[in-house]
Amino acid sequence: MTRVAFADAIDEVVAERMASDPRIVIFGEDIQLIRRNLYARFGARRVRNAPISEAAFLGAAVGAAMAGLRPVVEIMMADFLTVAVDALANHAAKLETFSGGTWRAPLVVRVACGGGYGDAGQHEQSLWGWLAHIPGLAVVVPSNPADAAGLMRMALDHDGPIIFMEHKLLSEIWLESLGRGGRTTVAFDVPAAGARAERLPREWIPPGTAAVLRAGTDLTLVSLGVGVHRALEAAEELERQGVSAGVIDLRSVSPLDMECLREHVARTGRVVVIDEDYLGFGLSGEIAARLLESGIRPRFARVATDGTIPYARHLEIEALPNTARILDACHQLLET
Amino acid sequence: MTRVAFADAIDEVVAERMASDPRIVIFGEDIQLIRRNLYARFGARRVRNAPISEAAFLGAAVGAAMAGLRPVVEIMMADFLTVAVDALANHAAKLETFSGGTWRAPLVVRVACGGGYGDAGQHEQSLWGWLAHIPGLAVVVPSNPADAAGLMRMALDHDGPIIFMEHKLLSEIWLESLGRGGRTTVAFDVPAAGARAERLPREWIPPGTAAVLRAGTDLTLVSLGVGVHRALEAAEELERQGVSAGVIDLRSVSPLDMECLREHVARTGRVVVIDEDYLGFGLSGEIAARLLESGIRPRFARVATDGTIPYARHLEIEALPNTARILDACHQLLET
Amino acid sequence: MPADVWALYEAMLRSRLFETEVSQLWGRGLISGEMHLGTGEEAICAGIVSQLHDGDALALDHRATPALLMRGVNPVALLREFLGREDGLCRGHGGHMHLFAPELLAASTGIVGATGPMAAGFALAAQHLRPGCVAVAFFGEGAMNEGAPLEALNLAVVWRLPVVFVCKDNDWSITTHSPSTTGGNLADRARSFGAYTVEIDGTDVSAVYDAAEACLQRARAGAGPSFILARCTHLDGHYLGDTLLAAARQPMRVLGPMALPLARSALQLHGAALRERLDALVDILTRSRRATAAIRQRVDPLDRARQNLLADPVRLNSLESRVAAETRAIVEVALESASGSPQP
Amino acid sequence: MPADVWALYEAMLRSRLFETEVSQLWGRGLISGEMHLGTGEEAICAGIVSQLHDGDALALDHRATPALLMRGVNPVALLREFLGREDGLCRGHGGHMHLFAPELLAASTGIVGATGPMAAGFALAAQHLRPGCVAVAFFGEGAMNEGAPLEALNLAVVWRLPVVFVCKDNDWSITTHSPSTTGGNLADRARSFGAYTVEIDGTDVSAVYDAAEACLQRARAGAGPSFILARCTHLDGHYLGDTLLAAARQPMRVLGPMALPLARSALQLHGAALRERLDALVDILTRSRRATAAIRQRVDPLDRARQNLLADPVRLNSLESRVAAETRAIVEVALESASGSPQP
Ligand SMILES: Cc1ncc(C[n+]2csc(CCOP(=O)(O)OP(=O)(O)O)c2C)c(N)n1
Ligand SMILES: Cc1ncc(C[n+]2csc(CCOP(=O)(O)OP(=O)(O)O)c2C)c(N)n1
Ligand SMILES: [Mg+2]
Ligand SMILES: [Mg+2]
Repeated sequence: MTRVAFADAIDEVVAERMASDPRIVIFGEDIQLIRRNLYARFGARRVRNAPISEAAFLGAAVGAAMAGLRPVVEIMMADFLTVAVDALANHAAKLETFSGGTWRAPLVVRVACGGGYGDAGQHEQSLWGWLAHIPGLAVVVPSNPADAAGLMRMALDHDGPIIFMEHKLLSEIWLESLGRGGRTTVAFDVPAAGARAERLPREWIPPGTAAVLRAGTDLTLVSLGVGVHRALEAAEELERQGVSAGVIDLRSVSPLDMECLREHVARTGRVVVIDEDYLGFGLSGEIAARLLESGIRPRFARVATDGTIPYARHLEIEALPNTARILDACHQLLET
Repeated sequence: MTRVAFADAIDEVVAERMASDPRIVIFGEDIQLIRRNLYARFGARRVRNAPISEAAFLGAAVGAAMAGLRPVVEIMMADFLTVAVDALANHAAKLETFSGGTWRAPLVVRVACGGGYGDAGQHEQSLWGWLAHIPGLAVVVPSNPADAAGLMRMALDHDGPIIFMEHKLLSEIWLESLGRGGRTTVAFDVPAAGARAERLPREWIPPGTAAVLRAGTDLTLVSLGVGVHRALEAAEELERQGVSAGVIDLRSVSPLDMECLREHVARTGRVVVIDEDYLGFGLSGEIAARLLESGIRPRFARVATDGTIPYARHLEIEALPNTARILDACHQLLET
Repeated sequence: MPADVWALYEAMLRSRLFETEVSQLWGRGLISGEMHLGTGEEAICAGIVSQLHDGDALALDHRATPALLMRGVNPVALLREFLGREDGLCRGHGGHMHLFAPELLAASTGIVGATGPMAAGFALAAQHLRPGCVAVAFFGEGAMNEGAPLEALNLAVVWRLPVVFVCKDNDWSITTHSPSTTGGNLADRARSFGAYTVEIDGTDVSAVYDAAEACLQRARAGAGPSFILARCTHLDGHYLGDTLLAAARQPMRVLGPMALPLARSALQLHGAALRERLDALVDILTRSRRATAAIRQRVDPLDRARQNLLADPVRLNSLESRVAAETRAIVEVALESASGSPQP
Repeated sequence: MPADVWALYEAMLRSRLFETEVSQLWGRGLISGEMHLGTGEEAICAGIVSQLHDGDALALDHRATPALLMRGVNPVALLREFLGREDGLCRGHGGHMHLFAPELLAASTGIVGATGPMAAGFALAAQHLRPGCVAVAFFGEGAMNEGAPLEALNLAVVWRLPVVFVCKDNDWSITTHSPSTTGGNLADRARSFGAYTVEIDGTDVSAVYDAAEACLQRARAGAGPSFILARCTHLDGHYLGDTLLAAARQPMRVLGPMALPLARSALQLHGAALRERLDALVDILTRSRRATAAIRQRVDPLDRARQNLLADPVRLNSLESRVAAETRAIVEVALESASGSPQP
């Protein structure tokens, strides 16, 4: 049996749902070639090429969702959301409250995110914490094809706006076009278990449910997306060093599965958040605050992207959370 | 002696600096009437009316700053930054890193923010945590005219992009035009000490320095902007109840004065963050994380805006941090 | 179908009287925040909205009241929304800039320019789910300098969306004379994107009706988007309490307190050349006059529509008293306290 | 001043040979990420950039290399930047989409459309600090559907900014044929904002030079912004490794692996009507041919410029060998390891 690639896993779920639900329409720049398999099956009306006008077509996606469609709108990269975020932050996110609960915009925003292939900081941002700051937006970040399928299933049933983020190191079509470009002379640290899967589950993943990938008694590593694989690597190394580290894959940034986090962190008393989004005023802080709020006062460290992501590969590797940095953080935490 | 109003305090600093520094240019929508005193002195070339094109003129401000000007660009309200944030997030903020440290954009973005006058959630957002998430942006939020002057002095010397946020309850010109509109039939909870000051200091406020407004031994209230005044009210009430609560006015969101916070929280062991920006993935979380990182593991609570700000005054008052909510949080914290 | 001038006038009058009440309630402090009325825009709204069908959608800006009333939103619920009541249209959560009537596919926004993309989205949904239905976007001439409506025009053209973009051009955006911030002219601008474009006098409800009829027909027939540039005047200025208006009406009261700081600032040592300072002062002092000149010389769309009805004074009189009475009743009912509805 | 065709050709050749080397290095894996070349745009860049003075500014898009070289950026530093070295133009932090030469007031960005506002800002600074100086924005025709350049056009007109907007129209944006996503035509669009607008063949360096001369002169004289629509072809496609190009060159290798999933998907039970599926399939299979047809029928701006120089083969030959040698030397030096410079 062939193994299923990350983006194909998502496309399959989308196709399956498009087949039964005529309300699902897809659009985005270059989408007819990027999602060519969907295009070949569903045609130009339901897989629409958009002009380079993110503000217009993301805004239109919100309007379309309000008027009965279920758009899956693609913004090529999270970085480009900056030119269109009004549609999400001031419109999609606020509709339910402003309308007194009478109107919602069921909208999936599919976005490539993340770095690790040398494209620099205007093309490698993650921004999930930035998006989750806005009340009313759901944000999910799968770390493997099975979860990607399960989360897309959930997203297509979600009754409000949800951002579905696809890490470029996991999504072959993006990595190929942006990083490799047909070359055999470049290498990327692609987590094999993240990029391909043996088979896909038929279930959805309920909103805000993390996955416990590894139990651990000494400390808890919390991450999402590619960071999960770096965390797993670190945990294996720690095991060799006699330290038992658990690994939690958040999968969903908003809502956050605090129950899961509390349970594990309460046990280990030590937590390291590994976040490819920016360090400050984001996900890692939120986890700290919620733990403290629930009376858990752990030893805490975080490994995140601190500053603009630089271009050169050796600088980029240092800027993004990597296994060495995670191990450092763990060791420091274990000493205290 | 007449008391100086919040916005006038800022305008005076701007005027003083414009007089000696021809590089300072101001622009924004309706600016010639909003800052009419500056317009009457500096004319239409240096106080420019902008079209309703935030993306263009904020982007132009970044370019102008790169090419030698020191623009003070006004975006009417923080809420409207969503249509123009690319200029800040992908350009101004990243210039220094991307250019290898050789180029900077010294740019002040002056923005009205905050609620409490019944204009609802597309006009009353604070978003300082959202902005501070982006590395490379400085964000300041004065709580009174003296600090407003001191922070504007600093901002005009700052060598990168800095967002200067002006709370509408403190800034008479905004409150009058958006909330009162000439009416005597409406009332707002305007903190007197925030709206007017006896006199203005001539000093600047160094970047990232908080002000300790009240010492306290039982717990520490941390806030900024109008929240500071709510915190002070709460602290006074707590004092009557026999609880000694300190109040710290952050003044700057990015950089954050962690030294000050650490010192105080280490002593009290209890901290309540009062934040008019959204609860999740923002300032309050960041404070939690940084305290934990430095080994302080306090009892922690936060009073912030949770959800889209609703229109009706009674709902709005509940949504924004108010003194009753702060007291509740403090009491709960004191019980643990 | 020829315009039913009686029905149009009634719709306009209903809106005018309703907004007059809103103005009173706002003045009494029962409505909070800003209040942007659509007084002066009624002909534009009536000429277009009266031709909408079930399944058509409306994207409205910060002056949404007239269009919503004409579309059939419950006026009591609307007014209660302004009053911030639990039994308001949006349970008090939206207020006058964020009004939502899902069953009518009508939504408003306070973000200038955002109605362009929103209507494009409504139109996309119509294309898929309700063939023959259309979407209409309303916005001001100032909004046409935002990227969003410009991008939306293009999107609508290339996707051939059934949408009518309606630009209500009152020449002013808050205190700015829009021609001073607008390059070229807006009809050319819309046309350059390939949208079918008409320019009309927005105070003439029949002219609006006819233009809209053509545009709506095109849209319903699948011929794509159009753009209506309709000129009008905002009789109550930008919003209630508008300083420019107040300054023109009571110059001493409004300009008086401004004078001293202005003069003091204008006379400071370092600054622009004298000429520039004088220009600025003159501009500040006269801008309110310029802004209100239009209002003084206004053509009130209601007066204009009424002219055509004077031939039947009995019918006119009865219509007017009926609408007035109904409006009073609406206000009375709206102000009644409802159980479980906290009073403002 | 008439164009110095020799100097222009030299600048174009220098850029072409440099980018040819870049292409090699990228292929060898020494340059990471995407790589958008400006091959095919050289006449547009040379015709304009050659007329810039000290104090003029440049806002460049994702194809910044030719313009920067022509403006006088150190080519060794530039190449080292691509190599990600500490001694690169931006100390390895920017890479090819984020190139900054502050002393030349030249900056590039990877955000499509962002050069419009940036150049407007540069021009504003020129107005205040360097009268007579100008700013130039480069962007593609696809970018003209973004709000940013449209808003910037308007801003530049109403502020009468000394800026020249240069739209390099290659008819394609990545895999999209731009006319399919663009309403109206772009010259009309720019004109409608009130910008002085010229349309030219961007492969003819003399035509570009003349058009730019007029536009730059207007800007320097305070007559405001202009817009140049210059048609061209990207000889290396959208970026290195462009699938459309590869598919046209090696259809079996590229389309082969796509065929099975495509066919499988197109044959699934539920979906569009057969006709629509066929249209989509044909579109997918032929789009690369359509995209590359332009390249095959290309007018290479270098060939074209060279035609005019053939009359003096000795001078031409010596120029070409000199530039080739200098380029080789640049690459050699750039590849030398520098102390403290980690090798990629
Ligand atoms: C994105 C954004 N920028 C600015 C504002 C503030 N604002 C509200 S109304 C207005 C003027 C709009 O002028 P116009 O489009 O002509 O509409 P009018 O008010 O004249 O009907 C402005 C600038 C806003 N609400 N949203
Ligand atoms: C805001 C934004 N949206 C999308 C992209 C992705 N993107 C990069 S280049 C490009 C095509 C640009 O086409 P065009 O403007 O014609 O320039 P060309 O590449 O043809 O020179 C796109 C869509 C981007 N970088 N920025
Ligand atoms: Mg207007
Ligand atoms: Mg192009």
